[in-house]
Amino acid sequence: MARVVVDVMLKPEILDPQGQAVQRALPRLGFDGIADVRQGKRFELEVEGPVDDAALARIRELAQTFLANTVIEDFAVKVEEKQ
Amino acid sequence: MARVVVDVMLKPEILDPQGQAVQRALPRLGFDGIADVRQGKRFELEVEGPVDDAALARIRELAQTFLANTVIEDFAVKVEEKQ
Amino acid sequence: MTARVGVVTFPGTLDDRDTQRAVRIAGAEPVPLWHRDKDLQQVDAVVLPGGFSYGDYLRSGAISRFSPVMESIIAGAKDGLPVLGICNGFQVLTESHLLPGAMLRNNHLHFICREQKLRVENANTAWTADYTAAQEISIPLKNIDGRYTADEHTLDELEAEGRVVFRYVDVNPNGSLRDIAGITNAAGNVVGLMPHPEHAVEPLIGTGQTDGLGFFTSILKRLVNT
Amino acid sequence: MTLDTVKHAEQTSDTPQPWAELGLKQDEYDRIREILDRRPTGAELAMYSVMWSEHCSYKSSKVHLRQFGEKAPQTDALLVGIGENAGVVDVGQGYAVTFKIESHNHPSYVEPYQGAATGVGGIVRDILAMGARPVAVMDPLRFGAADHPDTKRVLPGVVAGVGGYGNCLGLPNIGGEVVFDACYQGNPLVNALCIGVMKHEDIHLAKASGAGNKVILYGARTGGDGIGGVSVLASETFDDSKPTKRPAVQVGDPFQEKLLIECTLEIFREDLVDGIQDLGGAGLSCATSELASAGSGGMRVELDTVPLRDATLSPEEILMSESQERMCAIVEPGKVERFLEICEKWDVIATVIGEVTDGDRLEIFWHGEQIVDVPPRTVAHEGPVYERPYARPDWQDALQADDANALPRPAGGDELRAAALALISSPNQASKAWVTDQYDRFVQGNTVLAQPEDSGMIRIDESTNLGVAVATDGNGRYAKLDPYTGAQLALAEAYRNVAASGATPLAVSDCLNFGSPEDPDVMWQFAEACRALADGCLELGTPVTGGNVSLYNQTGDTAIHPTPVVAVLGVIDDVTRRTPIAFAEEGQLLYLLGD
Ligand SMILES: Nc1ncnc2c1ncn2[C@@H]1O[C@H](COP(=O)(O)OP(=O)(O)O)[C@@H](O)[C@H]1O
Repeated sequence: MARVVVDVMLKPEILDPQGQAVQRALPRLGFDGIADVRQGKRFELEVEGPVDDAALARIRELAQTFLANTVIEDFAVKVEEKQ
Repeated sequence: MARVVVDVMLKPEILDPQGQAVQRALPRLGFDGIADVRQGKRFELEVEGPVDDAALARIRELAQTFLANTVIEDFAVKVEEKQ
Repeated sequence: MTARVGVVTFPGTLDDRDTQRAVRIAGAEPVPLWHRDKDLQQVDAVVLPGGFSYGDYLRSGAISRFSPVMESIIAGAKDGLPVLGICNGFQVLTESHLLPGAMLRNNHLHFICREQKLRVENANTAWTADYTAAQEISIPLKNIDGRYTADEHTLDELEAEGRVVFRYVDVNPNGSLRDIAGITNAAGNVVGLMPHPEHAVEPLIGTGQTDGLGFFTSILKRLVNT
Repeated sequence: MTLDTVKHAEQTSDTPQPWAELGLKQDEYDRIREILDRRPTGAELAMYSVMWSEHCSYKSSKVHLRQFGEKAPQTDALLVGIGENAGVVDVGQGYAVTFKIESHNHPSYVEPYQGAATGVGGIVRDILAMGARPVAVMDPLRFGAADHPDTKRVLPGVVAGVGGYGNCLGLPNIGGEVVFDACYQGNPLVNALCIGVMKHEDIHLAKASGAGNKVILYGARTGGDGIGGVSVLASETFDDSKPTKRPAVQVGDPFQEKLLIECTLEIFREDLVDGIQDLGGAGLSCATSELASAGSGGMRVELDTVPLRDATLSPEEILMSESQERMCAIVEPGKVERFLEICEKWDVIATVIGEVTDGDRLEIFWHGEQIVDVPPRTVAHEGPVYERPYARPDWQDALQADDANALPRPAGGDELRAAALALISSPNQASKAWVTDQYDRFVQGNTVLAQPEDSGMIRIDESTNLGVAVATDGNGRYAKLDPYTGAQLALAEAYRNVAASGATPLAVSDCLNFGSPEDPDVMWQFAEACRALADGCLELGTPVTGGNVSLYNQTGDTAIHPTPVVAVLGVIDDVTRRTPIAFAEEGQLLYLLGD
């Protein structure tokens, strides 16, 4: 079984209060030198059968219509190497 | 500026209701062949200065103590290549 | 004849019974609609009530939007069927692209439950005719994903066309852009808002006020008069 | 890996077993052997060990709790008393109300969000299992010092968990408490209460009767939740590889629970169940043994039919799993098809896992081989009972003598002003809005009173305006000073709060949060509090209908303050006559009652 990962992040122009909350907490935790934090979602899909171009096209379609809301979010699809 | 990504996923043995809800919706959307879906978080950190071993160690520490709840979550840290 | 108002139940819908009660109190007949049925049972209007359909998993409203009942509602709405989306129902409407924009996590990241003051900006929609323009009403608000967001162009267009139906007054409880609490489509038959009129239809209960009843009497009048 | 069957156990009587690791004492293990007349199988050992734990068997508290029955006041209002999932009270007009308070203290310290969330989920299923629609929740909470760093971790997580679960179920939160005290630093108290409403004829009980009736497990799949302890069984008895790492943390899925509620209520409406039990602390071990023990026959279960989330679970682990959002129903064969149809309608997985037999044993099979053969009562209802030693602590007199008169008094206006400001700005007096704003109090459209009122009130009939009011109160500092008086003060306060809202108090539920019962000081506090509540309830004419005991609340050797939390339920014929706390209009007169 192969794993395909879909990363979904808010578009850069959209306010991300979750990321900001993390960033604001960093100095308190003694971390500096981090200029920005954005928080998004990661989906791990276990795909039955071969992950060929057709399968990837379908997953991209799934991400586009379902996993991401493209009004506010961008996404990226990648096949994860087997360890 | 370099980008470091921290992926946080529920441990495999922990119930992931979100991932399950997504998976159960797939057949209705006409997608099959996906045996499992897990949903987690992705943090993108923009790091000032060099991402050397010391910086990565600090980010790992941050992930361990703050970004992930290690009672129920695992995490992975990786440096993202500049496009 | 009395108007038949459909009230949809998705898995995880919470306010369906309250909405049915509000429809009844306004004098119309509530008709329960089940998410798996495409048949809208010839209702004259539809309410998508609040709740956590599908647990709000993935994104609020994202999974419900693909249910069989939504196919019929989306088609009906395009033909002028009056549709009101409250809270989770509003989220379903934006996910379905019947209304523009999207709903994001509240800017303070918490669930918030409060009595919220609103200004009625558009009293000409199917669901707001019993209010007057600029009238202020107070009804409950309760959500965690209530921050209305759209790009500048869409926001300008909504304002220019008078499609902002409600704005938050005194407090913007979730960081919604331009204090927007509710909007309508170009035709004015589809309205969505985050606060809950169905929880403010009886004295003593909830806020103790009946400021929300106007939504349900508005639609009743509209339907009976046509 | 060989399966530890009953037959195998008979033949290998001398095989050492990890009973101590499972929390059993030598004499308890010996008793199990005596009951079975052989060594228990791994699965049996798993069942006995969880069911005989303090949490499930009430072995230290039972002797004191008995007073609630023995001293119970005469009342016609009580339809179902102590012993069932929750007590049921007649509130008139054919309605019955059930309510109960439970603790989820330890899990909430380990993982505040999930601990609190699953605490709410558990009490809601208890109420549902009685046949009632859950209509409201409350959450008495106690945390360490407000400014302690760990409180920053625990409090927001607990509040988000209570809200996240309750809001998603559509249950209005109509009250609770937030108390800060350093004694709860390593041991916060997360108590959750649920109220449910039904008609008299809808009351359901947890019992399995009628040979041939089916046992149906429905709800979430079974995973490895909360079975850290039993992993030793899987490893030491059968397999020498290391114990598999299992999550001790249970994760809640409120969406699944909402479906379970609606599905179960529809099943009740069509009268499809004979007996029903929620799966709580000890999972299937508890549900099967309690159903069989309370019923008239025996029960046979095919454990390998249980739908799993993790295919590697051993039978022992399946029996002990604390996976949330599951229920177990006893259904006549002719009604099974309709039962399964309703579950399918609500997207709820349902499986026939066994049936009621005309025997008197609980028998469990794994792929056709028998792994459990026990008299169910010995598991569920005839566990060990301890008369733990207790004595009034020798420090009690000194504590009581150290009263406020010894404290310095503010001298002059400035000090008085400072004292007043310190008092009203203390976290225990400050507004609780940060907490209560995160809870939906409007959902279901029947909330008459919620925060900031002294008691919550819910309308239960729209046409007659019949309603109920509930208040919870407790004060660990009073109870530490004098457990008897402190417990009665908690009872009296909750009683007054209900009465002040305009309702007539009818019944009591309590959550007794104490330290280790093995400490005679703590045991004395516990005994005193029980005696106080039983006496107080008799005096007030309101029976205790159920509750929960949470022991071992301590950090190292230091126990929390004894903290009996008392909930009082009252009825009001017409909610329009409720009395809110606010002044209604100018010119009203103020009276002080009592002395
Ligand atoms: N954890 C909580 N959950 C829900 N309601 C709460 C909680 N804590 C406090 N409240 C509510 O907030 C209000 C004020 O609480 P509190 O200041 O403790 O009042 P009081 O001292 O009169 O009991 C009450 O209505 C109480 O029920």
